[in-house]
Amino acid sequence: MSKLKLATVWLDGCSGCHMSFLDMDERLIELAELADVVYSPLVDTKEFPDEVDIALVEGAVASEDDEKKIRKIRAHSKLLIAMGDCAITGNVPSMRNPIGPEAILNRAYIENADAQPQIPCVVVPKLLRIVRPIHEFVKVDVFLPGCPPSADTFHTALTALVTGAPLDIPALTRFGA
Amino acid sequence: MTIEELEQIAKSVCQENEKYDFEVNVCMDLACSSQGAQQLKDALVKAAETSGKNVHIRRTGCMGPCSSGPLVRVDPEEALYHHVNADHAEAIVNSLGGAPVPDLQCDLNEHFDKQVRVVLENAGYIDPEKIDEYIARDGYKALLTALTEMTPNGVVHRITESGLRGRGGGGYPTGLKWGTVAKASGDVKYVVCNGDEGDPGAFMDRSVMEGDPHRVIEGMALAAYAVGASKGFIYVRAEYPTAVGRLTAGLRDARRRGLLGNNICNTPFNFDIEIRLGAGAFVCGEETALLASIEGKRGTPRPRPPYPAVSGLFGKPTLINNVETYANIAPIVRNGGKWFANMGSERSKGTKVFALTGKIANTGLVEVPMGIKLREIIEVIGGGVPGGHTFKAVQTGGPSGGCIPAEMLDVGVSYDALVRLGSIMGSGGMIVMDDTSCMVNVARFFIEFCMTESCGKCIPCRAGTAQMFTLLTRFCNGSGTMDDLELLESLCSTVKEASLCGLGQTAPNPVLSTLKYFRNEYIEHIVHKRCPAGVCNIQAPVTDQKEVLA
Amino acid sequence: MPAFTPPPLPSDDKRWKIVNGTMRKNGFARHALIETLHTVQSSFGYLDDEAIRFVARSLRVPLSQAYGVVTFYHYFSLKPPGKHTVTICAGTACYIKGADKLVAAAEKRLGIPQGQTTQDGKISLMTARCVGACSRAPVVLRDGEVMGEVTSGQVLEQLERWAVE
Amino acid sequence: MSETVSNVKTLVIDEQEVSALAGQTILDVARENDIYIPTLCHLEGLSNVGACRLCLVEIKGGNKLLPACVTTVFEGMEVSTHTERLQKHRRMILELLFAERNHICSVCVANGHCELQALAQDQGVTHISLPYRNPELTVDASLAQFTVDHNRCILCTRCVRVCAEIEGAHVWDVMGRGINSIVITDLHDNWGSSSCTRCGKCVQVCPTGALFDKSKVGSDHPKYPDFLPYLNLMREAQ
Repeated sequence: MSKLKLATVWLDGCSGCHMSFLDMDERLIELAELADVVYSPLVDTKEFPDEVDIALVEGAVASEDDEKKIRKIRAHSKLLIAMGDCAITGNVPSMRNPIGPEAILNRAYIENADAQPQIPCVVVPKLLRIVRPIHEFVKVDVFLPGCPPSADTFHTALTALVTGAPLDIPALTRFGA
Repeated sequence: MTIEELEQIAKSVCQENEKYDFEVNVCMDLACSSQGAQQLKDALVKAAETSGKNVHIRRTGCMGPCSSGPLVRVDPEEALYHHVNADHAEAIVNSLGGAPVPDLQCDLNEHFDKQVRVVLENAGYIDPEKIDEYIARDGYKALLTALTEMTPNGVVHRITESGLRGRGGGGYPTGLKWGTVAKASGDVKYVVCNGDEGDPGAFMDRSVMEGDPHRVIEGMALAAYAVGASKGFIYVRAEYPTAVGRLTAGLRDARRRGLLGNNICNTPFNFDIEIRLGAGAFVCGEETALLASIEGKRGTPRPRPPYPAVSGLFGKPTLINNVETYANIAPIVRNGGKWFANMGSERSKGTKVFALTGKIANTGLVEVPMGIKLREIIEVIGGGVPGGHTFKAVQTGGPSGGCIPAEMLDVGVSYDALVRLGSIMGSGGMIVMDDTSCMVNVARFFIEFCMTESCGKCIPCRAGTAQMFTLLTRFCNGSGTMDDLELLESLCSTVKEASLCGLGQTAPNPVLSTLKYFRNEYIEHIVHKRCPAGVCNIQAPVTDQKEVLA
Repeated sequence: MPAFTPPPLPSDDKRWKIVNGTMRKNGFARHALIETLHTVQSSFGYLDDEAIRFVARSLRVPLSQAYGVVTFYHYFSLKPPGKHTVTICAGTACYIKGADKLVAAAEKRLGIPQGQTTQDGKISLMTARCVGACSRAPVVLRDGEVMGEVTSGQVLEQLERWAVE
Repeated sequence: MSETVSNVKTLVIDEQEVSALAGQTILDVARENDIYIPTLCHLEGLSNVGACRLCLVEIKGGNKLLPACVTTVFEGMEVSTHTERLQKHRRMILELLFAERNHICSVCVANGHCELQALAQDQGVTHISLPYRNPELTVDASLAQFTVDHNRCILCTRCVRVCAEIEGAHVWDVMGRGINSIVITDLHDNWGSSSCTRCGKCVQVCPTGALFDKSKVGSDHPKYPDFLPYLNLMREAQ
């Protein structure tokens, strides 16, 4: 049996979900026997591969770049897992939604700037007006809430998904867990 | 007051009328007034004085075909003049006794022939502020007869026999409701008249309250006698100042005549009515919300049971009916239940007043026997869609109702038939739409209304209508997806089944009925990003926010 | 327990006596709240905190409950109305006949969203649920007077006339 | 004797035969028999408003769904509490609540002690398919002891009821209507300058992080609403 191709993606989130993923510790070795990590902030691949079996996406869609990425990921992944509250609800990144991106940028780069106050506009991707969960852009197959989902949750869920065993997510985790 | 005294008043009114050679009736309902009916009446009075003719110029309530206003009817010839203004006064007065003024006469025979007037029988014939004119047309006869010759149970029985169903929307059997309140235990009971005509596009109740206020008062008094109440409240929209004025005057006159107050007609029956003003909340048409509002509270509905018949206003057994229901009572008591039951269809008896508006030639008030085909109302009575446009749908039942398409127009109007079509009878608004109306936009309009009028107490209605509005807005601006449509249908189901009161439970109706009959318009908006009626402003190209990749 | 004495009138403005009259007529009963608020609004044109406080105290209605009632009903206004008011009917028949265009035109001309008053206090732009003159749709109330079959042009003309007054 | 007999009703809840006293609600009877029905606006010791609609149940013979918290039992009643139809509506209601305001569980003071959060998990809500509304709402920390965060309020009105019915102060109420409703103190005054008695009952009964005690840190904000039935019992005895 050929190994599954696993990708992990980091959109607008704090990387906590990835940290928690790594907290699987020795169980990662177990996982490595079943799947290859083909794309991830943790590995040195620049382009998202053409064919991925499982994509774990951390973070909300907050910029034009995020939006492009999530559409590409969806197009090239068989199973898309929204990993953690940011990807599922918008969570902390979405706290700017009621007041809009201008207010946030102003506070960060103008009001609180010590020198040369200016809003960065070159190279950095443009922010979307509203930060949204990824399922508002693409179809999501599995939702794994939590901030972050625990290592145990990752282990149980991934094992079930890889082996085809039944998976009861609400029994494992919840929003804010 | 006795029957004899009543007859004496009627006789003196007739004698008074006989002093005149001619009668010129000027419709002074809102539509005609807004086109100079007052100036017209003043000019007629002046012209009559100048001419030296013996003319009785009377202001009346709504005559019906508002789009032809201002209206004038000359009696005894029954010549109806349309689009009359003050300049025509002289010609009209000059014509009295001779041939009618040809240019002004309108041909609305077809419009009137299909109608049967029970509720509106006095509108257009009496001065609404003259109680004696009402009495002269058999007014208060039913009340006095009931008080002196019938038992309260007898009155309930007569209403039950008539088959009358509530005209406010739900169509609950009136006799059954009265019987329940009559049987409820308690010394203090109330009768309440729901005059909070909230459906936008409906003005039947306003016209009745303004054109024939004593009909409502008499109906309420009969109800009070039947159920054993001694206090009544009329809850009227503050947006209807004329109705408030007419009812206030009507109550004052009825008290003066001894038709309200203590020991009415020398019987032990005591009854009086207070007016309570609404303050701009559609949800107060819902009976428990209305009662909360009369109690001076926020108009939020509460779960039923207990029904108001058992625990209503101030916790006492309360009978609530709407204006048109009460307006039907006196004729039923007078003429008998069977007389009423002979009109209408199998399970919907009597007549129904509709406010016919929108894209239709003859807008105004019509009263038709139940069971009449929608097509007859729209094409014959209403005169069809004007301006070379084609009929698309008729919306009945207000924001809680639905849009009925052309292929369903041969259905007879009844409570049950309209529900089967995905709409409701409602209070009687009938808004005609032609090919220039976008049904998605129409659904959005109604949901916006329900969203703004939701009281906010229960979650499905409060947040559900807001979500439905968001999704419908997406369709109208071209950013909606087929996933959104699925979500909308799912929301409709929860809002309909899980909401606390009628407002929420029926709020999805305009969406569901347009989805049922005009689904292709939704698809056009979503898939092809175009509005077939050209109403929605879809800016192409719109980036799909929620594109779904297979 | 000592008998309840209603609070003194807020000032010697005669209109408070009218308000008090409504309450007295209803025996200072709690259920007279909406009736009394109607009297305040028709006497003063709107309801400010002082008025709500006075009515609530007089009828022994909790302040939050009174405020809840005032803000529940759209007929009540917490701000003074403009010198003139244009009310565009937003009922169904008027919508079918293009009332939304009238609202948009008026909003653009006055630079305020519906429900507000211009900064100079001259004109309030309101919408109504339905004034019941549906057969003459679209309907506009010019300082309360019903005008039927109104066009955007007519609305703008009227606003212009008021603006230069 | 006949009277006592007629006072007892037998009914079936989820295929389990149970007995009840006339006048008891379906919810009461279900809880007595350890049959779980989700609730949110209901709280033992306060009046019932039937507003959250989570306790809707199906009654055999009727098409309408009825709230278990206010519907009283009758002889021979057959109640279903967990049909697919009910579950679908319950999930949608929870989704509507999450999308209505800004419930950011991870940074909420009530994380781990929140009834809304627990209900979502309980009903299997793992994401919200409805668009978030993202309203701009205020946080009022003007009172020394407590804070009200409208972002987390679900308008269950427990605070309004406990203040009016138990404390007797009626400082809280709801203003506005529909989607714009919010809870207020007095004339929409700051909580700190309102006529609040500072008793803290509203904080204890609040099911979410909308009302919380400032003296607690992080998300260590368990609520203790169990004082209500006891308080009522003591009062009745007086």
